[in-house]
Amino acid sequence: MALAIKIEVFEGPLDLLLHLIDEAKVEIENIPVHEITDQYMAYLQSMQELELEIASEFIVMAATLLLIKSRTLLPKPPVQETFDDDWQNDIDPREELIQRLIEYKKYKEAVLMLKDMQMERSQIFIKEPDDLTPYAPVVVEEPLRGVELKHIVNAFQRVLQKTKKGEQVARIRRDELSVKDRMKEIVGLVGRRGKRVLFSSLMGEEVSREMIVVTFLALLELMKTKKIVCYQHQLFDDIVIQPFTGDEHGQSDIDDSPTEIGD
Amino acid sequence: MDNQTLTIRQLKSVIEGLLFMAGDEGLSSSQLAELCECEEERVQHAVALLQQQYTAGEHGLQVKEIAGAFRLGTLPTHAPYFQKLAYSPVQNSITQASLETLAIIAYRQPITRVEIEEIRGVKSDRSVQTLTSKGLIMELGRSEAIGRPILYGTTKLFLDHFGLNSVGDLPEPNVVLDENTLEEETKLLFDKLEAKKHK
Amino acid sequence: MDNQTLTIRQLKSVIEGLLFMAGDEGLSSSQLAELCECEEERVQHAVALLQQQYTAGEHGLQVKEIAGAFRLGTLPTHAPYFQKLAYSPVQNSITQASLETLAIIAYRQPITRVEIEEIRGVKSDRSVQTLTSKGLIMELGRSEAIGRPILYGTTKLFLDHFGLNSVGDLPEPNVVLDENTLEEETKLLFDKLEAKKHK
Repeated sequence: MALAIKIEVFEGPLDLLLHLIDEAKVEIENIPVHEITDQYMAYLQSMQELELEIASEFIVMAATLLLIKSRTLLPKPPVQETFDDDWQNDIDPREELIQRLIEYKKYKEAVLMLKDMQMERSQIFIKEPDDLTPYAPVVVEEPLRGVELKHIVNAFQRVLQKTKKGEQVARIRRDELSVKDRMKEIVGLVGRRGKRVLFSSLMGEEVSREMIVVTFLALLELMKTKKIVCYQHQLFDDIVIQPFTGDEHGQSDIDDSPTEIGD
Repeated sequence: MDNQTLTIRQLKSVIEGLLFMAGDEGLSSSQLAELCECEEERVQHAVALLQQQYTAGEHGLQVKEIAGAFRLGTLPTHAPYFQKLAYSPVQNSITQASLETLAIIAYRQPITRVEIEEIRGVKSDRSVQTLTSKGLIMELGRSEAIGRPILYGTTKLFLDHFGLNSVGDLPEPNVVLDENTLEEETKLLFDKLEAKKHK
Repeated sequence: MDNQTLTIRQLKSVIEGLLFMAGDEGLSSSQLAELCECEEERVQHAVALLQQQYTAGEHGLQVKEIAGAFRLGTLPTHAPYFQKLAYSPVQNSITQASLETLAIIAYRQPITRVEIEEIRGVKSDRSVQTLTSKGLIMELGRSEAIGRPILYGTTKLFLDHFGLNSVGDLPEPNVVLDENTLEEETKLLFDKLEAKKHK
């Protein structure tokens, strides 16, 4: 897949541009202005290739960038643009874009601060209000005075949103390691190293429970589809993995499921 | 296992926070020892230190040992002020905590307190108590689960307030636009593509 | 009316008890003054005394003024001990998109949706809706502009969620202080890039 830039989720065209400019700042000498435009276009193109819907805002920005780019292709006016020029009257799209980026960046910074504050606040626990009814012997006639049904619904929704997010994270994490991807990796490893690979060597630096489970599932699947064979010298010993050669049990190498592995 | 990194004053401080959070059931010295990863003897020592500090500093809180559990509570002499608080207009309206608890009970009844706490993510014994004493929720019986915990449900008073015939008439909470899910899924997609690209 | 019978230390003690009872609802200094029948100034004084005592005595509790009300809470450093007890609330459930929208509203309130979208460069109706349903923002009224669009602002819950006492306590984003410099730098960058291209 020929992705020109690291694919990330951007909040909008300004976010994407800030990212590109940030990158440019690192190696400022090497990236000319038209390249930012090109990278922007490349990003849109890869989104297109992935058949993702491109929000109209991205298209509008592309047009703006192309306009700026085309202006830079024109010969420069003899006098350098300076601050005392009444550039405000002549709406320069580049100037306008800079202003927007500055403004937007301000709030991106604010988001970082809000995140810190949110984190800090979440570390402080405050208990529930105590039940004060023992101190109020006279029963309040209308304990729900002022409360409407919508308040109950809203409260429930709010709580649900909190928990839903929690479940969501768990599900996503499971999905992150796909058995299919892992199968490809294993086939790659076994093929490359030639004969034998130990199960333990399939684990990287960070061994997670999911990783072990997914790897194991991938091995089972590969055994079933006769891509590999596995054996153990004894119980609880490391599993040895080697490519299926077809002669283990006198069988021929019949691939009964044309999977995408190895293509 | 002994958490030696905590000084006795630090341990006292942690215990104070734990008791603050624990609610009306309090925490036994063995529970505290487990939570603080230290010996029970040190816990006892730290609690004594805290009690002494509360008395000497004329604090408005005290640690009492009731039925084998330490509990953080207020002073009986301050009762007149709490009475004022109970009757003040601030307190006459339902608190956010109680409203959340009530909403969960309304939609998920019959439900145990532990289940409520799992959904809310916080201790809810006080809300349950308040709602019970205000006559908005009641015990419906006991669950078959271990410990046979109490099951809660809403009362007729609750239905009457909203003019509902039954709990079934509660409006469906329209699952608010799934912004999170969508975003997460987009991220996931990109992560996957990214992973493939790097191979 | 001033309750002169309470010494400042007694007042401090009563306030401590009241804040404990009020929990996450908290109590403002005017509410405390009313409950204790004394002047707000004395309340402030007593709270300061309590705070000082908590710090000096290495207590596990603190008094924080959040969203206009004093609240008794635990110390951030002790959080790991409470997580086992309090089911650790999911706090980071706000997406990046919503946080951006929220930041703009917080700093620019009252603000219309269209103004937010101009700054973000993307549609923001979903974020606005999500933030409203989470209770972090609310409608403040309507703008005088054509179509009389809704003006949005932040809520008390917003202040509580981020541990702020008031919107005025929002820190200045670093960039603002440096706006001119940044502007120059951005200009310089574009100019440089252009010059490079022309070579």
